[in-house]
Amino acid sequence: MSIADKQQQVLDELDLFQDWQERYEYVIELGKKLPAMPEEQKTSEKLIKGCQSQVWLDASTEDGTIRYAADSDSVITKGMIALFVRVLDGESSDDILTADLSFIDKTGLKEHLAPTRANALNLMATQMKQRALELAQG
Amino acid sequence: MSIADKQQQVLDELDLFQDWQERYEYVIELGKKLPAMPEEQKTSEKLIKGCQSQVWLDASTEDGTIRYAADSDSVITKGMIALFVRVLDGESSDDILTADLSFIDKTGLKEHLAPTRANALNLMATQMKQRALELAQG
Amino acid sequence: MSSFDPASIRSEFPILATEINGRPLVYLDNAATTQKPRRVLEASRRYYEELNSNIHRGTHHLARAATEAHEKARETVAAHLNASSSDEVIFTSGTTDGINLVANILTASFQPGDEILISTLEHHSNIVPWQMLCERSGASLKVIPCDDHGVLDLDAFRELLTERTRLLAVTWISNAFGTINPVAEMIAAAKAAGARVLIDAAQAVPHLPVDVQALGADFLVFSGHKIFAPTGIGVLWGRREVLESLPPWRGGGEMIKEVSFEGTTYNDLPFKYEAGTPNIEGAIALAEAIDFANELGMAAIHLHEKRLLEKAAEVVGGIEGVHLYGPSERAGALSFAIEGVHHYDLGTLIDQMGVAVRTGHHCCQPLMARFGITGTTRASFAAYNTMEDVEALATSVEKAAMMLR
Amino acid sequence: MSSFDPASIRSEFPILATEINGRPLVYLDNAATTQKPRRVLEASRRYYEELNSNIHRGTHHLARAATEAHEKARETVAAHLNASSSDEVIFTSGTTDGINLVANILTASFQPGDEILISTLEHHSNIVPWQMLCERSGASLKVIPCDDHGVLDLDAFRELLTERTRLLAVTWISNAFGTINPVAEMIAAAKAAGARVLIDAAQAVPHLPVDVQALGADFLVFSGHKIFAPTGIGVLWGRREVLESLPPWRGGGEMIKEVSFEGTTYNDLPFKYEAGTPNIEGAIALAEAIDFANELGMAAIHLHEKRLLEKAAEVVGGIEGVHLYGPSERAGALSFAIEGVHHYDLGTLIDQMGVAVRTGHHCCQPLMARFGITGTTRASFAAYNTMEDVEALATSVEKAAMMLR
Ligand SMILES: Cc1ncc(COP(=O)(O)O)c(C=O)c1O
Ligand SMILES: Cc1ncc(COP(=O)(O)O)c(C=O)c1O
Repeated sequence: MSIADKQQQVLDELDLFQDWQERYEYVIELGKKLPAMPEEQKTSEKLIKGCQSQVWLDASTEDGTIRYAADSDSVITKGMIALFVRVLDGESSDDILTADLSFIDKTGLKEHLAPTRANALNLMATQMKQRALELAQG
Repeated sequence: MSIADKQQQVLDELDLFQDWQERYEYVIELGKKLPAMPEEQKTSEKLIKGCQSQVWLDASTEDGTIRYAADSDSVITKGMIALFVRVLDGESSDDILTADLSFIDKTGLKEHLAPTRANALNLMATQMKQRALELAQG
Repeated sequence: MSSFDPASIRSEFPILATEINGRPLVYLDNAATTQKPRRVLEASRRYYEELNSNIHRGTHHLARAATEAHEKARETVAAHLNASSSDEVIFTSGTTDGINLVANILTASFQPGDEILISTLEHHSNIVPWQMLCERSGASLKVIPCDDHGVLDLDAFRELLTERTRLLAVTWISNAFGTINPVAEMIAAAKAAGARVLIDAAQAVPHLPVDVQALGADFLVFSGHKIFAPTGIGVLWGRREVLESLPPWRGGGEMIKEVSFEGTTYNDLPFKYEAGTPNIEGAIALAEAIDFANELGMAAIHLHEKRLLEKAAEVVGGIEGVHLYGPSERAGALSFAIEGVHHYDLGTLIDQMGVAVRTGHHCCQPLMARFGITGTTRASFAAYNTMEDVEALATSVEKAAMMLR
Repeated sequence: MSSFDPASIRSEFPILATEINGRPLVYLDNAATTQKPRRVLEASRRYYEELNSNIHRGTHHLARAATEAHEKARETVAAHLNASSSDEVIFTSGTTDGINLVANILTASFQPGDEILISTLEHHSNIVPWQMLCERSGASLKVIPCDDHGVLDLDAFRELLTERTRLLAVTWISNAFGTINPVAEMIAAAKAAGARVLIDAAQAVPHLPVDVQALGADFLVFSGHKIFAPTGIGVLWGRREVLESLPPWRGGGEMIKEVSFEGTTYNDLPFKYEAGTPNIEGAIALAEAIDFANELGMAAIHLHEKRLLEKAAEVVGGIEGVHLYGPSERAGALSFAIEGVHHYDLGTLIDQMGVAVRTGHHCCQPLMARFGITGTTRASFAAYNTMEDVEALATSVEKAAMMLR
């Protein structure tokens, strides 16, 4: 499935929900399901500092694709990251770098977020591309 | 005539005027009539510094009474001082020190004055009493 | 006290009738800023529709009227603080501005070896200006620790207070935990030790009656926006002899007597510390807000809020996994955490239910570090809050916690 | 331009319909402060009725909305000044605050022998902070003289500008005489000489289009209250690289990244220079005022005021004994004196006729000293003034002069 297809899948799933509560429950669920990073991997280089929550992001190459691991002390933040990870994990760096990540705007989740959180999401998208670029340039 | 009588006289005269213009013309007239102090007497000790205009005040004793001389670069200010001088000049220091100088409030002039000016009038009254006290104490 | 009716108080605050995310707003972020009653908004507006002019130096009618209104506002503040003269009331743009003013004019009084005593409970605004003063002067900062309830350790305070202590700068009420510090006692000890004292009353003025003469400090600062007034206006009260002995800070219009290129002489108090066109509207609106608070009665406000806080501690404290910070006697704010739940997530979800609280470090990172946490969830109260607000808080927190765990 | 209709503009300013001493108000004290249009008052009110919350660190709906409105206001200001980024826009409490901010953060860059160049035309707010900086650092102040028309002597400027000149701080438009200084030329010369430049645009922003990128200065300051906005809000625009290289000034909330008792790291621009709760309402109202001015058009405002000034110079200048100060090309203000008449008396009498002007030194004592006077009478104009205002001015001045002579 292409990145665009996976994005559409996320949007379709979110569309099933009637209200903010169900959407948030879905995101929280995603957050809980995303495997925690081992404490020793949560180093300061991997830390992306938000205003109120912390995010650790790791990326590596595997068979020519980029594999992401991520964690956060906030489960909602982690759920949001999980959306990105689901969409980008296992794709080629080329596809990741050219992906349009504005799909997150269409989830309707952003409206419910503090601007600090919305910014954090943008930062996250940028960082994921950045790490893919670094790995691609080796 | 007592100080109180002279005050009443001033109030009666001002009562003749219908509007602000006539009152101001009266005050301006008083200002113009009050003899100017010779330049060499306008020393810094005699200066009372207002916000926008300068006042020089001199006091001396003559036959047991206090004689005042005063000047200002503003003719309206000078006219106001002239009201005080007319009321207090030639009176004994005792009478001056006990005089109620709030008559100026009844002239209706104060309402037309900037607060800086109203303050200057209060300052003036205080200063005239102060100089009388100094002279009385020798 | 029976006349203290939150429902009728609420009706004076237009914003409290709005809906957030389809739910009626439950505003519990008053320690950050309070809402404004209609009469304060109207006082601002009336000022601009009837009086507006630049003040102090004008000859014309509006300049006179605006000057009188501005100086009358100063007297209202002075009376509210029981200052011995309105000359001791300096208008600032807020608490932070006031503390920086004091930290700057005190700089020349400090030298290496001198100490400034603050506490673990301080807001960043009562920490950073002193750190900067220490950098400029070589003085050093000492910190009064607190116990596990967020209560200052007074024994440690007495040990830290030495002849090297030149200044005690301490908050009256902690914005993070609601702790009420024993400032009267601390001021007396500091004065006896020869130190000057600044009280950060940002959270005290909105919640308690204040009497600067009874307190005996040298400086006391607060912000208008935390007591029903607009943003951009605050007050530094300073003891006359102290302010008269210190140099000016900001230079410019108003604060001078005479300017020439050869030298400049400064104006008397309070103008010496008010450079430039002041926030005239802000001062007038602050006076209106103070009148409003006084009509409710500071003691009545305090009592009402105390009841809300006690109830909140009971119902929120009863939720599974909730840990309450601060002592049981609080003013203004209740801070808490829920095991396994990030405060940011909690705040996000209860906002969806219309409940506005603050989450995070509350500008008190050192205090958070002391407790080994990154933040708390803080509900903070004002005269217009009700027992229903407390219940809405508890219900929303309980529901959010269930979703998050 | 034909759409520029003072009568309809007036109708947006409630205060202009009031009567003073039984006469319709003729407000000609705009250089001191301008009146506020209804939409600015409504923007303030709407903020408090719909959005009010403390900003930047909040998770809840109002905090989000208030933050967005505040940052949008910053963008409006940035666009108005053609700043390359809204990060270069620092909100202050006014021009005086902005100049003091710059004078403080520059202190460490100065040492004995360094020179600061200002001009005879400066307002006290652009003199005293530099005198204080000189006292702190041992630098010295040099003053560009002006000729008998109140026009800066550019030859003298070029001579005074040396490799010792570290800063040129000059007003764009003189608030006392209305002189328009050739700032573009002066900035270019100063930058070529390696000096930094601060432009006091307190009187320029209300009367001219401003493009900070075209100007090329390092700092530019102005006050909201002189361009239809409330008191208590102003702007410091600063070039990014310069602001980034300088230390912070006020310490406290907002301006920090992390605080611990061991050390504190500061936030990025613009927050680095905005300590404490900002004047949120003020910023939003300033943006509304700027939108208002832009809808009228800065060029159209300038042209309209120019016509009023020319007419005023003609009719007031034609009164017996009147001496006009300043060059024939003016912006904003017309200053004059009448032989044998004290400006204070003149101001007092024309106020009785409803005409509000400012009298005295206009916070420019050194300029007054240069002309050997204690003050002038100054009529100053805004978009809502009309030719009838100019005639009322002339009639009242003539009448007052007759009474006083
Ligand atoms: C040229 C100039 N500079 C500075 C100021 C000071 O502005 P504010 O009083 O708003 O700080 C003024 C206002 O009077 C001014 O006209
Ligand atoms: C205890 C305390 N001190 C200082 C401040 C800073 O006040 P402001 O942001 O109004 O300057 C606050 C407000 O958050 C506070 O609660």
